[in-house]
Amino acid sequence: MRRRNRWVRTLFWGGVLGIFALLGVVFSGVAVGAFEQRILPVDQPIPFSHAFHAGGLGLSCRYCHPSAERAAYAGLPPTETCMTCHTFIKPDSPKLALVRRSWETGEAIRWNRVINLPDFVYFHHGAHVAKGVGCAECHGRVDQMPVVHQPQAFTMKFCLECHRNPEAYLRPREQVFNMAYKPDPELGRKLKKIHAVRSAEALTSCNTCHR
Amino acid sequence: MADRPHPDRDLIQGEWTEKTLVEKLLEPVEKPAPRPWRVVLAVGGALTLAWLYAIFVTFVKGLGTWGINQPVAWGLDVVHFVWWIGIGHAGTLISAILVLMRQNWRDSLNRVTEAMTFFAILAAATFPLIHMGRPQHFYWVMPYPTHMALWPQYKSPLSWDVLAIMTYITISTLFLYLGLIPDLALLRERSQGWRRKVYGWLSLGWTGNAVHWQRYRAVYVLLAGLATPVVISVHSVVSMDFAYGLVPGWHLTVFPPFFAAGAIYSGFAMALTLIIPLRRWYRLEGVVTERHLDWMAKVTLASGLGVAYIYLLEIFIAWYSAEPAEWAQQIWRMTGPYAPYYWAMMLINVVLLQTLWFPRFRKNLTWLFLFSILANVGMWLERFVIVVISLSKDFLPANAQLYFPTWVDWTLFLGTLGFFLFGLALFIRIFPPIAVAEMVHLFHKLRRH
Amino acid sequence: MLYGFMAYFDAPEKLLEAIKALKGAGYRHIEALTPNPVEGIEEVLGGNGRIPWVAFALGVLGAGLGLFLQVYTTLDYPMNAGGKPLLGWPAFIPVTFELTILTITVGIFLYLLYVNGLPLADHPAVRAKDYVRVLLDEYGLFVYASDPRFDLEATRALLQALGAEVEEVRRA
Amino acid sequence: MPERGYQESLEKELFREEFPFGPVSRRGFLALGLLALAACTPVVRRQGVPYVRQPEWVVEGGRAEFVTAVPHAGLAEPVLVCHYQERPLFLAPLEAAMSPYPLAGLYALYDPERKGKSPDWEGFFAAWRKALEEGETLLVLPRTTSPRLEGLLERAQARYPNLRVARFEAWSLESVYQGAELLFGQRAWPVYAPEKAEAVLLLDVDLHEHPAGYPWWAALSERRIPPMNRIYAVESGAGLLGAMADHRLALKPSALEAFLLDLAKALGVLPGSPVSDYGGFLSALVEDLLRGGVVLPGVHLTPAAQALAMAVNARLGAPVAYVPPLEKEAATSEAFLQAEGAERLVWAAEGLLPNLEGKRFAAHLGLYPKEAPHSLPLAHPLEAGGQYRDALGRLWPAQALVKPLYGGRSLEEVLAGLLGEDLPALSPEEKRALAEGRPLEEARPLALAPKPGLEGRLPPLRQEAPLELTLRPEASLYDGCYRKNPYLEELPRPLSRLVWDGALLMGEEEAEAQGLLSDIRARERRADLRRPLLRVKAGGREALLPLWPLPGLAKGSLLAPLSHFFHPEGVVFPAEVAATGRDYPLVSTQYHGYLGEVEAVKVLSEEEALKAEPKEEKRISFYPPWPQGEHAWAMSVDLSRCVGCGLCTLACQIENNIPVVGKEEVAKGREMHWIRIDRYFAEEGVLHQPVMCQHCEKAPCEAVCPVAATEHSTEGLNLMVYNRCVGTKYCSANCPYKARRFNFFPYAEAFIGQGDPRRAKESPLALLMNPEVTVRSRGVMEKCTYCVQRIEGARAQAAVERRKIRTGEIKTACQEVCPGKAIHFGDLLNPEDPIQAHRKEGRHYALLEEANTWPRTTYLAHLKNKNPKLKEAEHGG
Repeated sequence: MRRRNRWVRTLFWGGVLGIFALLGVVFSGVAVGAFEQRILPVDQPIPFSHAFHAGGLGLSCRYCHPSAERAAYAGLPPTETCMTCHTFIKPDSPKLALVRRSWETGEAIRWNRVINLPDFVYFHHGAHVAKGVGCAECHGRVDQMPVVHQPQAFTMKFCLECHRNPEAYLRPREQVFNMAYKPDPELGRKLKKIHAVRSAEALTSCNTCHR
Repeated sequence: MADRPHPDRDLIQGEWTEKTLVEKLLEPVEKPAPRPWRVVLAVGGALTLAWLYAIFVTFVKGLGTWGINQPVAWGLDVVHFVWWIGIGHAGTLISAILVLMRQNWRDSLNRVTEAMTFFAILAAATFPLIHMGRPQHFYWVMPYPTHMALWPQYKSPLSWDVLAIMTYITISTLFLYLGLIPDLALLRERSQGWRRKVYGWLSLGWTGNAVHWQRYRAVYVLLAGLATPVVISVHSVVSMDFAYGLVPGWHLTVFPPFFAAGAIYSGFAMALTLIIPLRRWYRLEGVVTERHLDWMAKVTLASGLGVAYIYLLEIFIAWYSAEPAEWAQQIWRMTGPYAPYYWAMMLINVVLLQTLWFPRFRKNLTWLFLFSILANVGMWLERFVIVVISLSKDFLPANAQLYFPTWVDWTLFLGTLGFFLFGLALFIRIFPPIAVAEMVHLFHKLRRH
Repeated sequence: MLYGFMAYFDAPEKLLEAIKALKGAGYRHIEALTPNPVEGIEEVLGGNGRIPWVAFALGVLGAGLGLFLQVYTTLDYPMNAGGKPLLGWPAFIPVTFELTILTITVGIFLYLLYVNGLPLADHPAVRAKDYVRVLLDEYGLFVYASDPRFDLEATRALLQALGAEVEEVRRA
Repeated sequence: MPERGYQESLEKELFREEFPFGPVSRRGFLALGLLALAACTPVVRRQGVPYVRQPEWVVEGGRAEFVTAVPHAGLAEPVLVCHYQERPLFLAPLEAAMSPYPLAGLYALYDPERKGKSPDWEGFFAAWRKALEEGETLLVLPRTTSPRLEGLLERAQARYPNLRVARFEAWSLESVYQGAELLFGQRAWPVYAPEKAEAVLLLDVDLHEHPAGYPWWAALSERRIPPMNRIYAVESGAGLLGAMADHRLALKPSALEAFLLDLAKALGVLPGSPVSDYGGFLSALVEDLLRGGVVLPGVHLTPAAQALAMAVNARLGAPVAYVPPLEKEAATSEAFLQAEGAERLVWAAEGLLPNLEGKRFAAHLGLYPKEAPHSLPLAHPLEAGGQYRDALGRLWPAQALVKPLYGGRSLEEVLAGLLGEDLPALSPEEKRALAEGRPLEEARPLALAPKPGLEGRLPPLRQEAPLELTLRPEASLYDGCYRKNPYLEELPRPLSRLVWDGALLMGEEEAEAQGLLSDIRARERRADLRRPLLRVKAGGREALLPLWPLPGLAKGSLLAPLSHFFHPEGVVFPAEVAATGRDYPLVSTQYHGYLGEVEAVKVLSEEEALKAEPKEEKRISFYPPWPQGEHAWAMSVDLSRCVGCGLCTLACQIENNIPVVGKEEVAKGREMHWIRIDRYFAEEGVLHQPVMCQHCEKAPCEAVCPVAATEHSTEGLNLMVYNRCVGTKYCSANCPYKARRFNFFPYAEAFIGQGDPRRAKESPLALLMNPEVTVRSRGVMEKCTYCVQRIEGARAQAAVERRKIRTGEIKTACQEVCPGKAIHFGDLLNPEDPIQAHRKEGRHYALLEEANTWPRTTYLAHLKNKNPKLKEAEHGG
């Protein structure tokens, strides 16, 4: 009789506590972003290595993504851009077959996008570059990625971290494309004035990213 | 006190012993159900299925399947939400407030009315959910940490609603359950096999320990004390959905008491609608006496008068405030295309209500039953007047647009009605519709003297 | 094996008398089982379990929770909604109130079960053949066999002397 | 231009939908719910498709603007085309004003319905040449104003003597040319400068009925604010221009021409004296006209009336110049009869197709394929170059801005094809003109003098009849050639606010006389949409048309839309009307047209406006003000300059991806237009008021949203965050202006997928969607955003260029296209911004000020410049 009573009570109270515990786990999980998806390396039709081109050769991001400084979209390089070098360098490497074919047939190369913001989010590369936000802040050390992946989930929270206190993430404009640069908050506070970065209220108001 | 008979002696009429009384009270659960019960269950079940279908259609096709439009963005959905919430109130009031007032006549009514409350709130709670444009995101109104770093907006009456209704559901469910526990123990002891097991689990192994009884009583009274303000607060919050708004016909400070009164009114009416036939079908005249019904009729009258008063007050304020939009709204109600609704409401809730002053009508069960139904129609009309008619014509003449409900709107309503009856029918088949323990207790009180 | 005696009284007064008597006689393991609350039972058996104070504590907790929730969420992402002040406290009243009640309700219900040691799967008294009577109209007193003063004859005599109808409860 | 099919560009992330999954399908719904519950950000795999060789003209980011001329009824509308990654997305007038048609035409550009079976041009040419050898072949063209095309025609006729050419236009300008011939002995086209006139007489003419209508309003509106001109209108119809008049006289078509005769006599142009003084109207009018006035006659008046009007203008020394006819040969409606008669026909004109039964050779060239032995696609104006004259006689070049999506060709290319030539590319002059945004050649005014003795030469004026019917182009569908355009179909018609249908318009008095009014009013009251269907007989033809009674129409004057009742022998007839006993549902966006107590539209006289003191808007609040951002965006709408044409509604719709919802939904009151134009019948005449979100500083909608989906920005924008909205609709219920719109169904997807939401992603119409604006999906609220995408775009541009946003740099879509410049968007914190002046004007007011919502969009009162000598009542305006 005792055993049965104990068993029933354990079951009951265990259940009650279990429910609360579960809620706790789920919520804290959400809070720390346990359920958010980071994007693993995406394989591309052409085995292009950012690590080699950006890291090794030290090509600037702007060489292939020219409109990053001026437009909303950073832009993808036309086949032309690849061929400027690869007509001479490794002109007949099998890995580049697709590039050459595209160049001859005029049929576009279809890259797989690594980063897809939801359609209701608007991001302007030009504006961020102009305000001194480095590529690495969002894209990570692309110069060390043989195959590009997305270092962190682009959740609203992630964007807000920076929009709520930009100081900690600003860098001099000439350092924007420097992958290794580590922003320092002291300088950041000055840069916020120099680059005329708007107040946190303005930066966190909905229309900054949603239209 | 043995010399003088107990004043409430006639609350239990006829010759009873505990045995026969208990037998009687447990009949609905233990004896085979009467035919009306089967009919109600069948009809209720059928309507419930129709309801589910209507919800399915709404989710799959979209809110466009309803009659709502610009400017009438809230239609029958909100009407029914308010209507059901209102009905819920009577249960809590009868069980809670009357406990506090130590009214003996509640004992034979509280169980069934509490059950009524329970199902009414469930029915009501579905409307806010399905009336959302994107119900798949309903949980965004809950405060929880998210990757959007966003929270609900606590200046909106809707976000108050969410918590008010949650609290209301919780407290009335617990209250109902708490009251059931001793009866469940009794049923446990009186039944065999799997039934015994189920009732055993539900009764949480209640033994009737005298000390437990003390704490039980304390908590019961405490919950009663809490439930009372909740009832008022819930409908006040609901009323603020409108009073908070700018719409002519909504923007009134008198709304909270207005809605509370209306809720009690419709609640008691619905209780009468349920109890009068139940009493007949289960031959409960002995324990649910004329006197009980008379009490309820009086409460209905009292709360109804409150409502009627505010109807007239509304008109007065509209005129007195000299606010053209408000006045135009009153005129629109009285003479516009929806005028019949308005005047029907006035007829029932103001004119016919007065019949309850007279014992001749009040004690006439046929009329009382009829009126209880009319009263609920009247309250439905009131909500229609407030929600739809106000929205259909506001400040700018160019905004005016009429609203016509579709079959989905109506099915959703009939569906909830069906679900309500279905639930109640099942409830009284599984649990005693009259609180046995309390009745026996009352019986002792009355007979001991 | 014997669990103890189940004594049935037909009136609460008798039950109280009996309890007093047994207590006087130094019995410890006794349990009163009644169909409804009996006035004056605390005096003899004691313990309403500080219900009001627990409820109050829960209430304070709930109110705090409610206020914190709203103030925190408002300040965490401050937004201008209709030009109303950020911490417009009157708007916070309903939620605070509801959360207070909600916390008390849920808390006190669980607390009730806890102090009453519920849920129970089984109980010696329930094994009594006529147990159901104490759920209806009679007032039962269960004397455990485990009680040091328990004695088959003496106890039964005592109970009967107190006007009870006594039943032996043993494992079937 | 590099070849690029639409599917490919679709795969670039141009199609922005609310859900990354695409429109929520039946099954998708549950999946979504679950995913959402799992609280994870869903990821969709998209592809990035770069160019192979990036053309040098492709601007980084893909934004560009080009000048071109888009023809409407053969006449040029010079426009500025906003181009995004090779997709024309928006049009703005290059000069003062343009008509809605080119803008709405963007739909046709992408419309998959244009796609017939793949065109076999060579086969067609061969067949045509064969037909030409066999015998006389008629080529029916629309109005052609291009010298180059005429050149091609001459060569073609030289090569193929059997080629006969006719020009068809249902709404012809012929009688104008004839009028000129009567008066001056030479065909000519009058070019008016109404801005120069002190008094203007509108003779039965409306914005869309005269080629220069919209520019006219641009000119007239300059003078609708002090110092004001005075507009008189004498109308057989009920037009928007007429509604703006200070004094209006409603007459039947015949009576109207009689009035003109009286006017001529009163001015001494003709001998004799007026028959009547029209209750003082005539003498007052004459007096004002003599102060320097002009008469603007409608193009459908008889040649005699045209001649009289020109004579009157000559007498007044009105600001009119005469240029050679816009078209070498006037396009007429009679051409339709020739076409019906012809044995071999190539029909390249707009409008309905003549009967092709029993023709030896029949071909149809058109934007949309039709049932014909040969049906070949014409190119959309944006797909092909060309030359067009505008209504002022100037010649504009046009350039192709996108490769033909469906293999269409321009008329010039077709003729060149017939001749086996190929067209020259853009000439250097054309290139320069396009780059500088100016015409290729200016108009060449003719020196003309009226020949005396007009009274002798004057043919008879229009004959009186009990019921006189005028067939007029519909404001939206014109002569019917825009019937396939949902934007225009759903654009509320002037005054009646009807959508999706043409109706027989009849004065209330006349409807009363026909014994139909009371019944209609009763139905209006209970929102019954059915209206009596009438059989209208005119000139031996008949049509079934539903009746819509309209205040302000003369008794005995009927109006029918050309798009629904075409008659090859003209546009004005004595008519009979017979009831059919049948009904037809007519849908209007506004049934309640009377203001009553509410003072939504304020009307002042010129003096009052000048006297009025700028009054401070009453603003009551217990709360401390919120911190102000670096801008304070605001809008002002000058009701005195708003003609109610609805161009703002249309522009807003195209800029902001606002779907068309269809007749049934509008009938339920669910139209999605962010700007609605409220129309009120008041004793001052018809009043128009564009109402969009007022961006209230104390917005009732914001406070009530439980999920913070609508909030206020520091710069005073009332933000609507679609992706946070759960659709409680509380905001809309609480909006005193009812400026919010709700997606009851997946409207956008249905619109793009032409009825089937699931087809949306494949439909080329997706390319019409502005990538800067979220396409809203089912169940979310939306409303005017002050074109926030343009604000943010300008802000980003400014950041990139390291500068502040310039004054007037940001123009909202509605502002850009408004012909009357009635809408102005600006920054209240910027002292240079013109909006400051508006705020200080005496006629400045906030709509529903009593609601204490502190709107950022405010209005300037409507002005009337009544002639003190005239009492409105005497002639019933």
